[in-house]
Amino acid sequence: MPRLNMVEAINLALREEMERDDRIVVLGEDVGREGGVFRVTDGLQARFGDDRVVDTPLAEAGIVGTAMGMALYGLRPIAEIQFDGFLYPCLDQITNHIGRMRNRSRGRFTCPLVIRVPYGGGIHAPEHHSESPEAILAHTPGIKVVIPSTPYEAKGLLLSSIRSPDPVIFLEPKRIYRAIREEVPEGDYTIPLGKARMVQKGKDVTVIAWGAMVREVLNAAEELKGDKINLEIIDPRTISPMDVDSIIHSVRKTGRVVIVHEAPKTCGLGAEIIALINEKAFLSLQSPIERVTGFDIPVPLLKSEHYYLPNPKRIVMAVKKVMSF
Amino acid sequence: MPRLNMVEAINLALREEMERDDRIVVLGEDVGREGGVFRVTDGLQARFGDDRVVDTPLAEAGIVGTAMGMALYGLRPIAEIQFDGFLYPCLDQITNHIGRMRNRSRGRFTCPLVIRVPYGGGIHAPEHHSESPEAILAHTPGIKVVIPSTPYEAKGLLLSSIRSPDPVIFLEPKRIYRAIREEVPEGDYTIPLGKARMVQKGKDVTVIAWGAMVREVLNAAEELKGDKINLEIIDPRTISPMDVDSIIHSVRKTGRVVIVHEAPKTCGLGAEIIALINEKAFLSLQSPIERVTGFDIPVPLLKSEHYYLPNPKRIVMAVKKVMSF
Amino acid sequence: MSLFDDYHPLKGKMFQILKPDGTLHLDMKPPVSDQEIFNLYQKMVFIRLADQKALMLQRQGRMGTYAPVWGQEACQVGSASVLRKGDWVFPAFRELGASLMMGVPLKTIYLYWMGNEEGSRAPDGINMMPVSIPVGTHPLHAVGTAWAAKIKGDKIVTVSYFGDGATSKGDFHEAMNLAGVFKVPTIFFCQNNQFAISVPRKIQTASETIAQKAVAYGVDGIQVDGNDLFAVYAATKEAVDKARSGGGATLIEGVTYRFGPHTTADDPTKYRREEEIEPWKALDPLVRLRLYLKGRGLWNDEVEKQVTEKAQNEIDQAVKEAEAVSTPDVEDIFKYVYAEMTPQLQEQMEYLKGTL
Amino acid sequence: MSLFDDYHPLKGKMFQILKPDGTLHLDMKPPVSDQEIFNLYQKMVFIRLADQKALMLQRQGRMGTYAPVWGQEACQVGSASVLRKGDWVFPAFRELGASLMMGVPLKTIYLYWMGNEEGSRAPDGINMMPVSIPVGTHPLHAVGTAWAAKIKGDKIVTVSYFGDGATSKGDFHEAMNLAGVFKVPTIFFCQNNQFAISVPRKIQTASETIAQKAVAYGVDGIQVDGNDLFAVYAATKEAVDKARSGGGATLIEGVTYRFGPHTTADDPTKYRREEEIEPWKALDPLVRLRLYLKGRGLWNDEVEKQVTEKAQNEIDQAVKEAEAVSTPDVEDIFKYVYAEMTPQLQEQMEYLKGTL
Ligand SMILES: Cc1ncc(C[n+]2csc(CCOP(=O)(O)OP(=O)(O)O)c2C)c(N)n1
Ligand SMILES: Cc1ncc(C[n+]2csc(CCOP(=O)(O)OP(=O)(O)O)c2C)c(N)n1
Ligand SMILES: [Mg+2]
Ligand SMILES: [Mg+2]
Repeated sequence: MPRLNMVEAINLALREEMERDDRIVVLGEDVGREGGVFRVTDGLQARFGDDRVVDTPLAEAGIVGTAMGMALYGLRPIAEIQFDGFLYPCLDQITNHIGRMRNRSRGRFTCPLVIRVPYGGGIHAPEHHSESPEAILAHTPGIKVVIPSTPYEAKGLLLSSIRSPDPVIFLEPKRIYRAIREEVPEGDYTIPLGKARMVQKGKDVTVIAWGAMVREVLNAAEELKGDKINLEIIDPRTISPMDVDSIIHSVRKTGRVVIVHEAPKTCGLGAEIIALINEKAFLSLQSPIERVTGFDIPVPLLKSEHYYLPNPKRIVMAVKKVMSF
Repeated sequence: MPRLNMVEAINLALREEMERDDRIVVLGEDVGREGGVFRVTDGLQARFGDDRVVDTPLAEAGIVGTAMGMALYGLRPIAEIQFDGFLYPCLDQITNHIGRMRNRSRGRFTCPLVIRVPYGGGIHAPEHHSESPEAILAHTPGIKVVIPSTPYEAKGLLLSSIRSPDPVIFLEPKRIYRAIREEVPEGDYTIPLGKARMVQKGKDVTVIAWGAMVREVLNAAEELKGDKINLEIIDPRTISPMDVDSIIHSVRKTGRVVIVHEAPKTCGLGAEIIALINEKAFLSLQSPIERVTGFDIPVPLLKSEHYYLPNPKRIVMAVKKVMSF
Repeated sequence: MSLFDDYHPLKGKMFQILKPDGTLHLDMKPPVSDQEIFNLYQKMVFIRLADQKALMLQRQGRMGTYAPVWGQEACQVGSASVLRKGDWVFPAFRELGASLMMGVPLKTIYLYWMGNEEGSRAPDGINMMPVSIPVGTHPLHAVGTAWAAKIKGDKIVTVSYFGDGATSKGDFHEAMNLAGVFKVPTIFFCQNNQFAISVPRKIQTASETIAQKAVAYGVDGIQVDGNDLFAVYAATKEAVDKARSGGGATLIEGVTYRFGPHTTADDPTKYRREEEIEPWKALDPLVRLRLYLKGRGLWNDEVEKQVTEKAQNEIDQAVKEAEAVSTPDVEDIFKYVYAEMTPQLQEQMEYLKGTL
Repeated sequence: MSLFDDYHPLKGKMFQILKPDGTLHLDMKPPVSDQEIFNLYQKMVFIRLADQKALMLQRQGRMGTYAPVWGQEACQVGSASVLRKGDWVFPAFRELGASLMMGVPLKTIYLYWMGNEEGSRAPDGINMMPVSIPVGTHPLHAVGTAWAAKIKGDKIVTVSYFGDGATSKGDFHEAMNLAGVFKVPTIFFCQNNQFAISVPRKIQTASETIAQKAVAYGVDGIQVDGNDLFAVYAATKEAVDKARSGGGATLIEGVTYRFGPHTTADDPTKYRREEEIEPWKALDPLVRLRLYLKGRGLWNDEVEKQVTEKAQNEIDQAVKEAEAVSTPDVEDIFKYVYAEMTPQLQEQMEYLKGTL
């Protein structure tokens, strides 16, 4: 089985699914000839032609709005927004149109589509290239939000997203695009949306993280072995709708929770997870839940980026804090 | 002292402050000749001329983006976005520019401005006219977010917002624009940003609500008197940055909390408040915190709107639930 | 030479066939037969009456906020009647006329304004999209749908309707530009009714015409008299034929006037005087067509009475049917958000039921 | 007749004064004196060398991603040199040249690309805004600032720089339209360098020129040879004078070419062949100016050597100074977000300090 990184795994998923389903159209800035600034769509235009792999003008609302129109007609558009920071111009189309069309037309008109967005920090990118807007999306009705954390996961989740009858925002943690290599099967396999992944079983503390933060948590877990602290690590994978049961199940067991995310702390997804645990496992909690997150500030430029991002050290500290409460 | 409703109170605040400060420019769709679709800016253009009270073309990003440019030059623009649902096209300018300028230029360039937005449901309005996007804004660094809940509050908070050196999004609960009348002094008074209001002292349950929901909570409190349940009602007023101390202080006393908001439940501001209480008053909690909120769906059209909105009945039920845990 | 060369927007000419006095311009003739003209006239009467009925229902508290089409009937009838089965229409919120032309039952249209989501569901087979309230945002969808058809090799066209105000929005620009680059078979139909709520056309843009905005995108643009059914029909027909045969998009500016308030929530006396409206009254699209038909011996008071009565009966029937529809069930607000209800929505629905 | 009538974008003429061979068009002359031309030439050399230095620093890991100006020096020098103290510039991210012309120290510019926010702070009194990464979004700010000045009665102008790609964004449209309606004293300077990363100009828009987009907004537009310093200068001067005297906005399209990669993260061989670049090399703005100066007896190898050496020394000094700046303190990422640090940020900062 080939060992692929996440870029290659997504590319493979796109390629295979485009072979299978000729309703798929890939569109976005530089996705064609260039193959995407991260090479995720490399070779697709050569293979499928420029009708199905389209370099668009520089217009994010336009890309997403026309993708919606295509989906209404029965195509399965996969739009790429080049970087997280350029998703904001699409929020109007996503919130006011894409997420509502099925509901407002009582199921008559639907727009299944995928919006792929490389997201998150850690690559020393310029401003506006390191954002984590997942909480905003999770607050938006009518769309699903998926975030893979490994190459294998990326392929299986993307295939499910493309086949989903609902619009899906697919956030790709660009920091680990090439950082992890693992076996990724050729051919068809899917990972269901709405189901969390048990990354690692453990008994002491439940740590919930997604995207590039899973790797940070795994590194922290490694360190914590020395202290004989066993982490149970859960990756929600689909953050909207969240797999609440898996989280609650784990919390009932451990009674202690740390949540890790890159987005600013206030009103981040961590807050919602805390609220859910409060509602459904209140009596199981043996200590306050800790959040290890970005800060309520713009992501700093590269010289200061390390201040911002959650790292194993901060995760270890949080775990020890919930252990010693 | 005149008894004013919220529309009149805001109009008065604008009028007085424009007399005092000639840097103020009001701009937006229909704010001039028409005086705003809710008449909030009524008479201002006649008084201050069309240089200072400007009817703009229909372009929300444009209104907010040019307002930022004006603020950079030293004016104090007050932009109106006609309805909550049309704030989404501005999120890019707000998030990527307005909220960052001070930070990224290390204080050299700043853009103090106010964006006024009538928000929330309950007036049987058309689609996209009943949104509550406050959580998204509270998740956005570099801006402040203010929501008044009475006419008196509206005037004092708006004056503070206009004088704030930071950009402020001022969300006006349109449902109670004309529903409450109270004494509002003429002349200058301000209510500080970042400080919650103790709406009502009580000992049994802390209820946190803002905007139009405060009135619903007061109605619930009335009903609950029959059950000898005393609510302590807190209105954060500034939801970003939140006055955490006031909330924690109350929770330490009551140990039981209900949060009420119109926005969809998942990733709403209620989640953040729960997370904060979890962090800072964990041991004081005697029951899980209840959220009475909108649902994770688009706000329904008028025939079904009542299903969506939190009401005194649902609040009473939540209070009784936390009391009987 | 095509119509779009003859009336290139920078030539400063507005395309008109039928003069306000009901006579034809020299060397010009109507684009359809007298019989067809009479049919279209009937539609316009129906639309005007259905519109007035909606205003009345709103005043009586039987309908929510409503945006009247009054005055813009020729724009909508002239353009939508050119379309074929399989074509798609993307309306703004003032398109009662276009909706009816597409075959959406009046009952359904009323239901929407009465606040029932069922009113946004056009019958199967009719590609009439729901109303788009966020101004200027939906032409992008029309571009996407037309583009998809082009990719699939289907010979359909799409039409988006929007106002003069909508042309100031960024999304309109992105839609026009994308349509230009990809030669998408879509018609941008701007009903320039002189106002965006209170904001007059001249504050909306410094561009002399809306039609000339097409120049920015390398697509054809044309300004037509939007109160002249024939001109609207002929221009749309040419644009649709061009689109269908691979010639790409067209921007049509129909110059018209909103006789009524912006919506039932609006008080136009705040921003326009009665005298401003007067000259436009003389340009009423129905009046003009009536004059023409009369000249052709096809119209008199008796005919009008019949047409009106027939329409009124149908309209009353639609009101009755719409009002007979019961309030949506609580499940309805949850069950269409996703293809399958999420556990979250299940839970929220159960909770809500327990509170009713 | 004004330049903007003579070269109305729909006339299909590009404004050029200095031909590629270094001679002047008949009946035309440079807009400034020989001495001034020589000064501007020196600036252009400095910019090119400072740009190359940045590319090198990035390759050596001493700088982050950088967007080179290489090839666009005439656009930036020709336009920015027209401005006065008090005017404001709103750059995109490729404006090393304009920044230097505005008086921002090279050290500051380098600091930004090295990843230090101090690099976004122009010295007091210099109205050079920070880089705007989100493409096409900042012309709105330039419009707002110019509009504010107009309201206050100040006779300043603003200039926004952006690329061909930026013209497809909705915000560009809203900016142009607002500038047109309110007759705002601003210059939209589009450096059409033929690419938006890999997307060639012809896929960006079906409009024949970028300049003609001005027609959509009732403002003047002009296409100039962006590699001709004189034409850029003259057109910008006329636009600035017009703006300053109340004549409103202008869209200038400078036709130029990006010789380098989009940024240091880009590999242009993926999307353009070396042969495509060749013809543009002959149009290099520095080469052309050198030919002109040589013809005027103001340039030879010796002069070039002096100019270059002087520049190199200054550049090396700037690098040294920029690299001597220490990493920002942890407080710095918190203390400028609001005028006064919020309790939340206080708490987060204390927490962070405890983890370092
Ligand atoms: C994006 C957006 N902004 C504001 C509004 C509020 N609003 C509704 S209609 C309207 C004016 C629309 O004018 P125009 O496009 O000319 O259409 P008309 O109403 O004249 O048919 C405004 C401002 C809206 N619905 N959407
Ligand atoms: C809104 C937005 N979308 C996408 C990007 C990524 N991006 C950076 S530069 C660029 C191309 C810009 O092209 P152009 O406007 O012609 O300027 P140039 O780079 O050629 O100077 C793109 C797509 C961005 N920075 N901002
Ligand atoms: Mg209009
Ligand atoms: Mg370019």
